[in-house]
Amino acid sequence: MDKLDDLLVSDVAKEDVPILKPILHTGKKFYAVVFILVVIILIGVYAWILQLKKGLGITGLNHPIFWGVYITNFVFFIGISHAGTLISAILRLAHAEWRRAITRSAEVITVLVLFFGVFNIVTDLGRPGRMFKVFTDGKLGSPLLWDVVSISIYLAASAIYLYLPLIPDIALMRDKLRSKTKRFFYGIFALNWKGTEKQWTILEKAISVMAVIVIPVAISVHTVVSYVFAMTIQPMWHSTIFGPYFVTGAIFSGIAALILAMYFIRRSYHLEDYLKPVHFNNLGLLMLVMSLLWFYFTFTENLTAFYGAEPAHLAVFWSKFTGAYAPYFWTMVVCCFVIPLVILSNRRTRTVTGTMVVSIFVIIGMWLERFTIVLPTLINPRLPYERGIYHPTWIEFAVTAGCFAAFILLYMLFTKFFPIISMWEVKQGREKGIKETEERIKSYLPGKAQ
Amino acid sequence: MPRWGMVIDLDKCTGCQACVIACKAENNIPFSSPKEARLKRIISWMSVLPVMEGEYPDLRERFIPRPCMHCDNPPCVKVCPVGATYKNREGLVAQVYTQCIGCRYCTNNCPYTLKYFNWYTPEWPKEMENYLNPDVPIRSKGVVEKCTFCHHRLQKAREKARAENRRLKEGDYVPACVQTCPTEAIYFGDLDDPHSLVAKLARGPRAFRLLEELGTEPKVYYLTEGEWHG
Amino acid sequence: MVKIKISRNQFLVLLGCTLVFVIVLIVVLRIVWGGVRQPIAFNHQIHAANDLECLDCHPYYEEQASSGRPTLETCITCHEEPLGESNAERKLIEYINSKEEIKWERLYDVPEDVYFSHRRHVVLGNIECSTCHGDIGESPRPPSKPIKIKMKKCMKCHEEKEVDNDCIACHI
Amino acid sequence: MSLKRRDFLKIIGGSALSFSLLDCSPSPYHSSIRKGQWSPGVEKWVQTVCQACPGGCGILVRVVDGKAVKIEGNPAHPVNRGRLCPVGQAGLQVLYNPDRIKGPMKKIGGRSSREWRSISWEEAMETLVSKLKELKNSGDTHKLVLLNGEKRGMMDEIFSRFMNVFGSPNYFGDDSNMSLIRAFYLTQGIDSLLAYDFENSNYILSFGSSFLSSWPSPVQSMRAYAFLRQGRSGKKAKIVQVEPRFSITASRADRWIPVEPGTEGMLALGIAYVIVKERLYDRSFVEKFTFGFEDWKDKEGNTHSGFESLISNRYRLDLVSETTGVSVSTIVSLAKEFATNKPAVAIFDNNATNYSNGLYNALAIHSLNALVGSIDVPGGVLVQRKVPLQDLPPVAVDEVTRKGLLQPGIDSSANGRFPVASSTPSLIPDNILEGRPYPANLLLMYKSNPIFSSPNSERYRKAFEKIPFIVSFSSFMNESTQYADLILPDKTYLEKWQYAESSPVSKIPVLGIGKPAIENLFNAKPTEDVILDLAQRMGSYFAGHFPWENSKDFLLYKIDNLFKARKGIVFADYFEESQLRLLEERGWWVPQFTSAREFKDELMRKGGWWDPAYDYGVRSFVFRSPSRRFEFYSQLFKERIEKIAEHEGESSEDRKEAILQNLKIEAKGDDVFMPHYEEPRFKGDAKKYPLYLYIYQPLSLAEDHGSNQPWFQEIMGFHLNMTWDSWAEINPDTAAELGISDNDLIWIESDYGRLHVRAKIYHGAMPDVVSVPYGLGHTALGRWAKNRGINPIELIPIDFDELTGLALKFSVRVKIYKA
Repeated sequence: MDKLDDLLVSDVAKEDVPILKPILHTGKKFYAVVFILVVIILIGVYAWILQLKKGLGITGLNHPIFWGVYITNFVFFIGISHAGTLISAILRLAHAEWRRAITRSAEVITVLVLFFGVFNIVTDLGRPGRMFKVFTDGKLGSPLLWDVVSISIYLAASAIYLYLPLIPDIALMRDKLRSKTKRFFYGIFALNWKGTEKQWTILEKAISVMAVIVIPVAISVHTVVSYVFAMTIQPMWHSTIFGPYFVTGAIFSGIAALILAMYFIRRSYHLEDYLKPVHFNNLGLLMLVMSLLWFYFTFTENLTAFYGAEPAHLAVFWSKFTGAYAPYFWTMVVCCFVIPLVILSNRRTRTVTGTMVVSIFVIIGMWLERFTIVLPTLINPRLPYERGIYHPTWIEFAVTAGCFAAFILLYMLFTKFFPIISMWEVKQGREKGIKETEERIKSYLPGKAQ
Repeated sequence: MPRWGMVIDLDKCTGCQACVIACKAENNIPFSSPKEARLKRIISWMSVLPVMEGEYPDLRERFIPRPCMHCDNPPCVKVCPVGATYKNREGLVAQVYTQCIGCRYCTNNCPYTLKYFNWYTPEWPKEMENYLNPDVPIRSKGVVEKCTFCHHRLQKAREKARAENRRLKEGDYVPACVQTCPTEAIYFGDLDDPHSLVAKLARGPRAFRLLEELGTEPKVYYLTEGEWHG
Repeated sequence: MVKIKISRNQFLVLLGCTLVFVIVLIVVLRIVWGGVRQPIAFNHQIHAANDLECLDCHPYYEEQASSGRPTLETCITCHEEPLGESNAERKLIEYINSKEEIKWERLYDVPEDVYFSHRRHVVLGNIECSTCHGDIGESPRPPSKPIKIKMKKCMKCHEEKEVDNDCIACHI
Repeated sequence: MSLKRRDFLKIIGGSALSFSLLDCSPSPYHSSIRKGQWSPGVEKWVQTVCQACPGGCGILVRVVDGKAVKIEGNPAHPVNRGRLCPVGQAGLQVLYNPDRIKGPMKKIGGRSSREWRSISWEEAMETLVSKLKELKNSGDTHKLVLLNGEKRGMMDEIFSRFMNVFGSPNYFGDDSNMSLIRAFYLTQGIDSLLAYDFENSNYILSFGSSFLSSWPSPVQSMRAYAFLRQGRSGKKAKIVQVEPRFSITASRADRWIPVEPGTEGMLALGIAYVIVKERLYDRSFVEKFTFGFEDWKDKEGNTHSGFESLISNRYRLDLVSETTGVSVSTIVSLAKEFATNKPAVAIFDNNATNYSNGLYNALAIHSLNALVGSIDVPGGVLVQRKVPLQDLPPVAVDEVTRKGLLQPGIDSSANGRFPVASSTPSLIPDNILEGRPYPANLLLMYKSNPIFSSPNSERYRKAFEKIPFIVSFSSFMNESTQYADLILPDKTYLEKWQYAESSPVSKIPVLGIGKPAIENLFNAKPTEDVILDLAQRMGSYFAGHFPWENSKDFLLYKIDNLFKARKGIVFADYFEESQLRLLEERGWWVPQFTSAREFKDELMRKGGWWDPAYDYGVRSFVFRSPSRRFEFYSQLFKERIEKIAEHEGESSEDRKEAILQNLKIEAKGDDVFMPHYEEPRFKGDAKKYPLYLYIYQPLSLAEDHGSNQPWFQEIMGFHLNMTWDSWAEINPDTAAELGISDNDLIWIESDYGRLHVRAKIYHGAMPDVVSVPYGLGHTALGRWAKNRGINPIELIPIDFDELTGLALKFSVRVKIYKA
């Protein structure tokens, strides 16, 4: 703590110290983890360079399985991105007071993970060097271009949405840190934030506006991602419910990612006081709802295919239920439905650890869900004379692992530069929230409105 | 404006695959290796699909030569984000290799799975580079390719006809597969010309198209006697 | 007044750097602008002045995609006995005596993905050779670089002449 | 701390930068294809003939800037009419095969060494000349042996003349069609393959013949097939395929009749039985043009039983059905269809004759044609007239040569062991090993690869060890060439002057003229030119017999008297041709040209000559047997046996009996000389080895070096999705019984070896037959062929057709089990 005192100016609020601590002090464990992550990233980078040099032939992709792990990753990462901005925006607009400690950690996920979604598309391209043709010669008829548009908007919007609430905290650090260089850099990002009344009004208005904008954008993003599949004429891709199905899955996996992030932040930075069991409980309940909704969509989707019994659809259906992709499919059902249902529906298991465990399974399950959407259709082309099978090579695994590692690393680095819990919001909650909530609750109750 | 189309008589096809080799020779299609072949990465713009029905000893087999269908309503064109694949005014579904970014969306949306991807840089032993057709480019790694109906032969045929001061007549332009087919099972011509042989055959009672129900309007017709069993 | 003081070592280092830079620059320039060197310094001007048509040495441009380059046989028609005193001709006579074909370098290269037919442009399009090849017929020595032709130029000309601008008309 | 942090950032930032620099190669195309080679070049089309198979199709080679870039059919050529099969299309991969032998080579070290050094042509020729002179000087000319795996066209003429002039009887070719040819010889006295007039047939009953794949002229037979299916107006022909495997031909036929291997002849006899019993045969034909149908009396007054009584007595349908596995009703329906859908033709190839009873199978099947009168009629069996090429000047032999030629051949068998054989090349290795009748001193090989293609190739390996000097004229380093001391690489057919006659299975004689499409590829020479050059170097005696400067000169000599033949037409455009054709078919011949010179020029320019008219009813041409008829009872056969009996001293009946017993013929008396059924013999105990091994050739591998062409490796097994590897076709029930599933690796084992191969479950396999393609499994022949797949010949012992001396391919039983 002595050290901390050296780094901070004296008049910092006591309750802010634990939040600022990770920025000021870095332990050995952190470096160990970073080292491991960097090694994984470097392996991934090596694999990627190899792939760029030699061509996509060194992956397990083939004819007719033209899409595999990379596209799965793309859909998955874009799905994860729904964790943050969407959840945070909904909670903000709903004036859910418990949101205050978790919005930041959620929003960061969105911004960071979007890059990896895009990166996986680039990796999947046969000629990544020409990807800018999408901007110069883009054909708006292609759903892939809709993706480009909506993801770009989403990325911009969520970056702004992350940045706006950061401003007061950056300004706080500009003021409270002793290091001059840091003060200088934070000063740049603080945009001359003085905390005046006018600034506060503008900020809060901007945040509210952004929250409203971000929600449809977020939903459109994953709807459009689903269109990449749904707009084709391929069996079991060409489905009308893919939009909501993908959005549901996205939010579902997003919550899981958020819970995991919160769990590790809470543990490693000792923020038990900020990220409380009630947060996990609430998110757990939300996840349970999404799990049920997800199951409902999965059920509907497959039942229609089965009942309709078109041969092309059935081929895909059976390869999921009993065929080559059955292990993946059933693991997915267990991970995304059985385990969440069992653990989350019980108040006693819906603990911090409980939700964390469920989240891990959901993450795995949701990745598998994307996988079992992409592949069974591809291995069963309509003309029944060509059959393929897909075994990813180490290249795809290495690149995937690299993406995950890089995401985690970037997330960790973020926590080292910016407070992962929105300090002013928590403070605001403490100062205004209670009163406001009281007022609000009062307004629900019978009696005269104030 | 002609609308180029192909008619393949399955009753005449003997599955010899001369069309397959002719196509590979004409269009500089690289050959595979055993390893690549196991991954089904053989590029074969024209391939002969065997369709066998029944059980021993009551068997029926048909061979279906399958080039690009050059659909009038091509699903691959719709999804291309950069316009690398498009349908030209004569109904040829073209692939511009220098424009292709290799996203393979078109390959996935082709219900006939007949678009091919270059997984590696195509290579030939030095001696074999001699036989490459200088009219047709070598596709680079990472781009999608497919049967073009040998449209470079159209360019040349049209040029020849114009130089000879006459109109393009039937048979001036045929793809390499049509040219070589020993049994003359493959016909090629203008589907919009009601007097052309292909138009007549395509209207005939033996004609059908692959996956017609998808509404892709393929311009490759097949002829067979009796009922078609896909 | 600030005096700039440079030590001997610093000077040498600077000099070295400049030298390296200049060498690199030259190398880069050679790679970028370095052109074609023909085995014989062919003089288009003299040949044109002696009433030779393009077709006499490039015999195929009215029939084929390629225009063709002169074979030894073509040269022999006039040069069986020396006609002048030039070095280039002496070289040619050497070739004729040894019956070794002259390996003319190709000056104009069409990109690999483009199909370009001389016949189409010359016979059907009635385009003068000079439209693309400039005044090569006037040049006293073989140019080392072709006239740059970009796709834009092709497209523009096609537009002006109202010919097909379909991608696959050229991108086979 | 912060520094460290920055380092991480640096690493990440740095690597990000380096990614962006990748994938930015300026040219989108392959760098190894040099810049500047891609722009259009000067194009020409060279007219020549395809020599990838005996079909002799006319081709046009597209040559751009001196490089052959495409092969297309020549529309003026009557065999293929502008069309071409995959083998013809793939000629480019023969021409530019990187594994071609690029110059003459001499072996370093002993016979088993695999090292050569490059030598000049001069040195190579001198070496060969000295070896030949050595033989000549020592009077051992007969010790020169020449194996030619492609006995046709100019090369055959030059070789056989050379051997004649040199004085060696040991010039041998490929014998795979032996049984067919011998059957035609025994019945019609014709010593070649017969032609079939498919286009006019109404019914084709094929016994295992692969007329839609590896037929001698595949393009022509495929075209005939298409014509029968959709081209011909009026009645559609019916095609029935009798074969132990659902082959390409079977799949395109109207009906497939699986038959137990080796019983094809029995089925034919069963069909004959119905035809005879129901009196459906062509009575007038049988009466006028056949011999030995009814019982007959010879000159001595002995009564002999005829074919009719043989059939009616011995081939009751229940017996036939039991043997062949074909139901009685099927046999009856086949017979009725065959006899009532005239013209009907029964065809077969060596798939039906590669058994110990092969010759009798052939006789039985061919006799069906005689029964329904399908010989020398439209839609039946015909005999091709040869192209009237100029004969070579007579050979005036010297003493050494005469002596050499009088020596017995090195293929000779003791005491006429194989009575119906014309030559028995399969005996050569054993004879060489035992020095019988004399040791071989110098072996020349041209397009011959016995180590790969012969059963029990170990015999060849050992025999090769014994020959002091071996010369190979191969373009490729195949298994046999590996044994050569001297390699004189041949040019491919796309680089030669040549002529190609249409295969004898085609009814029309066609002569295609070929010229080199490209020159100067590798330091190889056409073997034709090498032999002509050799003759010049061998002294005036040889040079006098070979007055031709080069192969082009030779070609011009051969076609010199075509003009005088006063028939046929030079290839012409469609209208001119159809006019001339019509006239000639009506018996008018109009000279197209006024002078021989003009004719020759036009012939060279148009690329060939052909004779569209077929003269029916020239009996002496079609029936050259002693009776000048089709002989159900083969007098030639009988003569042969009697000759052997005489040779052995006495000609008593007992002696004959003993001979027949030696030949393992079960039939007695007159039956021996008539089509009948002998039970095929198979090596290997039926209990231990329950399956038959059926070996077949996919079209693309029909020539020995097909597997060295990557295009073929990609297409050969397309019906089972197999590429780049061998496979074994197994019936689903058999596989289930043995616990084998699709794509499992299995062993195929016979008493003589076992091979590791991928199993393919195939409904087109009979339950007791396992089928394996032939053509893969090389141990040499370049990068794509070497060590890829299996060579099923390795499972086969050496076993002869006791009558023809043919080394049998379907003589072994096997078992399979999971590896």
